[in-house]
Amino acid sequence: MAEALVLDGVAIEDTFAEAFGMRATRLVVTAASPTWARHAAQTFTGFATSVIACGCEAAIERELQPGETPDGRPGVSILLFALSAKDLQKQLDRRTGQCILTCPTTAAYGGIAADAAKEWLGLGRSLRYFGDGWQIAKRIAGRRYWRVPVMDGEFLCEDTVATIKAIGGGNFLIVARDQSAALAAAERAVAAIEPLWNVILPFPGGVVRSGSKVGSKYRVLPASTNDAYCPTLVGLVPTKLPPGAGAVLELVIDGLDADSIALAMAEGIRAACRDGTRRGVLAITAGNYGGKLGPHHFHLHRILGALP
Amino acid sequence: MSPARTTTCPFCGLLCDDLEVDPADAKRAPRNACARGRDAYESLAAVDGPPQVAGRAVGLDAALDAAAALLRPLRRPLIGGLDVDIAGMRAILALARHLGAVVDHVSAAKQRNLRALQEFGAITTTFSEVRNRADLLLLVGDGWHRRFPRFIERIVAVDSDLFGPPSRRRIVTLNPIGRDTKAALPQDALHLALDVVPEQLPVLIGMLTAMVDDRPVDPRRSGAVAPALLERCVAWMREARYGVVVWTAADLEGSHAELTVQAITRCIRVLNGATRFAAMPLAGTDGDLTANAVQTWQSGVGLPACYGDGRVVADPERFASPAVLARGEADALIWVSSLGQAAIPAFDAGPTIVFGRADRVFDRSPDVFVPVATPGVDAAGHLVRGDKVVTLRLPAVRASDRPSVATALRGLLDRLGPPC
Amino acid sequence: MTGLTFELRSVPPGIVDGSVLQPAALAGKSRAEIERLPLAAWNETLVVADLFALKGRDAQHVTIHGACDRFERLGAGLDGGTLTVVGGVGRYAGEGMRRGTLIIDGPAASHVGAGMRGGLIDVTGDAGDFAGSARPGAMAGMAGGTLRIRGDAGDRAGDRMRRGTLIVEGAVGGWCVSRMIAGTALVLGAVGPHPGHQMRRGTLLLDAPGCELLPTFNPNGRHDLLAIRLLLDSLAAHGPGVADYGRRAIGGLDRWLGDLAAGGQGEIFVARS
Amino acid sequence: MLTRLEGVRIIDPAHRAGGAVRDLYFRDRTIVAAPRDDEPVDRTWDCRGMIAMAGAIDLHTHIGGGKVNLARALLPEFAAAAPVPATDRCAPCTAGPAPSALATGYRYAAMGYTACFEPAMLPVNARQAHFEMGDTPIVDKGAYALLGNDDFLLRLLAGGAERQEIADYVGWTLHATQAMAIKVVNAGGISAFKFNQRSLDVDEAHVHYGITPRRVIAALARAVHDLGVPHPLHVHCSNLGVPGNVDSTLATIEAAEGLPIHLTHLQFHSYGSEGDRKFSSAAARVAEVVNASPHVTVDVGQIMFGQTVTCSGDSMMQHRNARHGRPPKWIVMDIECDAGCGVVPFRYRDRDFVNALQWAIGLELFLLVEDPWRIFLTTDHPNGGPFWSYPHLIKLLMDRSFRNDVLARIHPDAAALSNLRSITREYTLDEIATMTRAAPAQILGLTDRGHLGVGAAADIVVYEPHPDPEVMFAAPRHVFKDGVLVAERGEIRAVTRGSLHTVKPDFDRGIERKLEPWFARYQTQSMHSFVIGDDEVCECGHSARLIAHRCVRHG
Repeated sequence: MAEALVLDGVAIEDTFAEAFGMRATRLVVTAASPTWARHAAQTFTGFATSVIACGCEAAIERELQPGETPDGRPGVSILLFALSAKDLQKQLDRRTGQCILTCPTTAAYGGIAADAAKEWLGLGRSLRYFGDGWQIAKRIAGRRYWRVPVMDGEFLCEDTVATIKAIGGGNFLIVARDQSAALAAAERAVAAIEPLWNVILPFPGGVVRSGSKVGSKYRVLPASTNDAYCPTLVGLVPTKLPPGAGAVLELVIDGLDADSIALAMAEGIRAACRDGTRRGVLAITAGNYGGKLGPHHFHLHRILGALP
Repeated sequence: MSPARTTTCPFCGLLCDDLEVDPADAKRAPRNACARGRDAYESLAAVDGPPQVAGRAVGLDAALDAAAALLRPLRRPLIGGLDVDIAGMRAILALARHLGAVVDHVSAAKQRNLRALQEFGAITTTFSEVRNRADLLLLVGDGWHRRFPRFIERIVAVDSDLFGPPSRRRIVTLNPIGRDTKAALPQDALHLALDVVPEQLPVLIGMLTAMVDDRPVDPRRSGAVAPALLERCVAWMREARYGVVVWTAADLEGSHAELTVQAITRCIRVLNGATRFAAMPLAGTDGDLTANAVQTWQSGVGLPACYGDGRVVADPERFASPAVLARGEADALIWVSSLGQAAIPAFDAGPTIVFGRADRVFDRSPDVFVPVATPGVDAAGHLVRGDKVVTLRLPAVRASDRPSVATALRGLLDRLGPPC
Repeated sequence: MTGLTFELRSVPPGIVDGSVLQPAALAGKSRAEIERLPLAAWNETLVVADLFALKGRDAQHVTIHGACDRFERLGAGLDGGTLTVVGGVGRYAGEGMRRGTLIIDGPAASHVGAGMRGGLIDVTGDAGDFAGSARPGAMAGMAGGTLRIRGDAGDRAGDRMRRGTLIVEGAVGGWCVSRMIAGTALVLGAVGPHPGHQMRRGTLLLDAPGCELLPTFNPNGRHDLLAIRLLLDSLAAHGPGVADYGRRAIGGLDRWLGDLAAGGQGEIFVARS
Repeated sequence: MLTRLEGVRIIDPAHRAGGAVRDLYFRDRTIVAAPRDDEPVDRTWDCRGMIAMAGAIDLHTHIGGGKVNLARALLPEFAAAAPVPATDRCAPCTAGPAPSALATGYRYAAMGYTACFEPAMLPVNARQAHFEMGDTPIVDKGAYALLGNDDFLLRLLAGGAERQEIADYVGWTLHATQAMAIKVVNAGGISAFKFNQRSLDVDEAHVHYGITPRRVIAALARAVHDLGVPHPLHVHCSNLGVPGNVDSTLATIEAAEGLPIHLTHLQFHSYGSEGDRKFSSAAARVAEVVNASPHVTVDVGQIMFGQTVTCSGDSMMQHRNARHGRPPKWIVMDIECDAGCGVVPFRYRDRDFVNALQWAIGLELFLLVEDPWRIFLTTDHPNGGPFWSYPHLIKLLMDRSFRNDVLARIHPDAAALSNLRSITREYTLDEIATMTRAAPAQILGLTDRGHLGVGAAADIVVYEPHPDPEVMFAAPRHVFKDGVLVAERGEIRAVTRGSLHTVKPDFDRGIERKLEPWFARYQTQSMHSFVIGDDEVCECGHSARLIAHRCVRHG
């Protein structure tokens, strides 16, 4: 039996978040103003909460200052995750083509260092055909770009972007007295994770309420509601909720590497637990499937123990 | 040797083979020769000088002995001229291999056609195709008339009915301003004159190319040529069933004229997308095509080339004779020239040995001069015609003691002994 | 360890192929071996010791003092390290080089950087014709790397250029970037006639307001294109002239498209004064 | 001088001497019977353990003439990269994709080839071809004159000329050009291209003359047969390189109406149009017809991976295929109301689907055509690859596991579409000797070549057996040309001049009454200028020997 861990009065369960391998890339989108970069990025990352139905998971990683982008303009960095390089390529083509190429003043660059590259995906390589033969390839400072004539001038994007091996499905669950307490804690966690590099929270506002279990009584569904954590099913099913728990919310974290996910989970959990007793946070736990789903296990005690 | 009744003129790339030798007087210029040919035949008939060593008359053996003695210790001879027949060129290359010499033909102009061929390609045609098939001719410059006096008479002003009743040829002249060539054209041809400042020729070719390729250029920006004339020319080019562009490389302006040749070829490529068009880069005079052809088939590379150190290396800049001489690199100049009269470059760094046309005159006597037979006059020979495809045998028109280039150089080679 | 230095003792009687005098060919060789290395000439093969005195050891840093235009192909095929030539060089310096740095402290004859694929050539003096072009007969010129000429360049700079960057800080002669296939050329001085003749693709940046362009180039208006900004930013390290051009390009350059006689997908930018 | 090759294993399919070990004798330039015991032998070569074959014969190799020289001129960058330095016997030269005449002679001889035939000599370019062949050392030469796109013949046919008159014209052409045989290239198509017709199938009418390629082929095959020219009409079919051209090829066989016909570089004419890429192998279909048609002989025109250059008289197809060429520079010529030519460099790549399948199709033909007396080893040099790749090609034919190793490296889709892997045939040494010696000599009418019988020319190659046939065939131990030791282990020992082979069929000189005004009216040289005499052709070849072969007239 492991030692009990309590943070600001909140019990941290001795369990682990179970995550799985993914392929990821980072895209840097710039535009004439932060607003237009954001428009492009938000559209690009829309409907990208879960690979199950969206084909990928994507979100804005950070907004970038002019000094941080390849072309010195304001921008946004986006992380895009999928289960394979092929899936990633498909989503990249569609989303860049529909959401960045279309958006005024934008340009798109790869954001993964070449030396970290596992594999290269086409970016401009397929988009260039929009130029109908008038597209121009250009090598600048060792990188190859495509210049596609569009109605506001030229759409500039890199020929290829690097992909790396990454991890999806880092998570933790906030068990709280009631819905408002759970939401407030989740918001604190999101705010703590937002400035971090290498991770994204793909769900709306960074939070998911529809935690799931594997399987369903309906044969067509692969997953269904996580009944053990549903407060409205207490008494009908075997519950995992402690007494007094009225709501649970989950944060799902995709990251480029295990350390970044661990750091994000730790920062998020600490923020959720801050002043937890008073704010009605009861416990922190994490979702796993007994180690069957993925090779990456983030043990809550170990993560938090590693960080004073 | 009994003189032939008809003969072939060696003095320009047309190699007209309809010349008739007067059986009573072989020293008279043959009938049908143009003015240029006549002058050469008569000039050659008027002289009969022996070989010379340092300006003094000697026998052939003595001259060859002297040449061999001069050459034996030297390492870097330049063999220039090269306006000779095939057998002569074969002998020159044997000598070059023996001496480790640089070889270069006197005419540098044909490099322009060759460079364009090597860097872009070519779509070309030959004399009989032009004669029977061409319904449109674009004549660039005036070299076709000045350098090839019977070009119009023998190839253009012929009403061929080979492919049905002859139609009136359309002819566009792209003349240097101020040089009217209309008088040289066939009387019944439909003529369009695009006069152009020579430096602007590549610009004009580019404009025509863009127009036949349907690119949105503005013909008013092409300078001196009126837009309506340009548009007419483009219409003619598109309507042609078989168009031919004729030029002489030596007359193209500027030091990068191979770009103009490439521009013309590009235009012809575009036109062949829809109709048939071809180039006729007139050449062949002074054995330029002959020398390069023999060098190319024997060695696999063109002229100018260096046979030093048991290798053959071609380099149009490094081994161009003016460059070699300007650097003072050569230690002997061997000038071999049985067809033309181009000036022999001044050379002071070593002996000058000339195997030249018998009627050559010198300001300063070379160390050795061996008058050689001119192929097609004093001896039989073979030359490549100006359209590159046809090689003709040129019979001798009269008996002569002059050795052919091949004979003379073989004599020299025999005297040189094994290579050092 | 001091760099390996060749000091010219006697001028060769004619053109010599100097391509052996570079790091890869010299590495690991004793001084005696280097002195016996052959230098191909017209009808004889000289050896290094016939012409040069040697000093130093480190073959990664080779310096040739007193070279002249009789030495051709210096640094040809250079694949790393540094070769510095003090004095002029003959034709084809740096031909086909892939990596490393070739510094020519003096003038270069024609065809410097012909067919180069990578690395940097820095010519402090003037260059002859066909800088960054190809050998006669070969199809593609310079295909990568950077060729910087601080003086003037002759005719046909960048002829058939396929990739890479050519910077001429002085003037260029006629037919600049003729038949260019792709790549970037920047000329800070005056430009001779017919720039861009038969250019198929690629970018030529000029600082010659009012220069005359071929009628087969069509005006395209004034543009401030992101790609050009990125390009000029990436070149700014090549000296104040280039950096200044980059600053002046902000707000737009006049753009011309052509050569329409050759497909017309090349671009010439001209900075306003 | 009497020479003995002692104890050599004789591979001589013409005499069914498959492997007997004995002494082989030749006196001066001729193979002789074993001498009487008292007759002194001047020189004995110890050849025990070695193999003797007749000198090899390449019956289709572009070694001389305008288009080859254009190809040389076109590619200086490759020639510069392939220097052949001088030796104490050989002059310096180069061997790029279109090698120099000198390198051609040296390399053929060093490889044990003693006769090479230029298959596409344009009549108006014949002098140049003879000069180039004359500068090709050591090996014997001969050339096939190109007809079938010349306006004189097309006009004769369109005017319904008599069979006799056509034969006279063909006979006159053979004499006037000093040729060995007649070849037709894309019958009528080269001419049609000059009229802006872009393709011409076997039964399609020429836009001006209204006649079909079938007519041209039938008339020429008949004329060649009537004149008794030993080599049958040498045919380069219509639609070279076009997917689906197998139908044209089979129609061409039919067009010969049962008369002998030789189909050249058949690989380029055995394409189907099936599959996703609309390009497939039709080798099996072609081979089946060839196997069933004893009047047909073929050579393959195998492609070899690497850079080469194609030189062809077929200007129509070369213009059409030029866009696939690498490097992207090419030449097309219309020539003298006589013929045409096209020169397009190609870089065949094993990872390219089309090239890989072309490679497989060539090998399929080699392995599916059953009779080695009717199929010849060629790469259509240099069009499919250089002739010096023959040893490699022989290994592909003789060694199935090697073949399958290469097959595993080519474009996988092409490998999957070919049935090459399932073909188990391996050529025997005897079959290789047949297809490279005995059979080409027979089909060319060279009675004293291609075999080692008494009376044959002493063109003899002695090989050291080696488990790797590529090694064995690349550099034979001794090569004797007309009795002179010209090469040993790949090194040239003596530079001799080979002979020129021609045919001199009988014909009615009356045809000149039509030809003379034709030249005067339409050509830019006179008939007199056109004709190459016997003395002159020897002069082209530096006084080389002229061997004129007899023709027994049929018609």
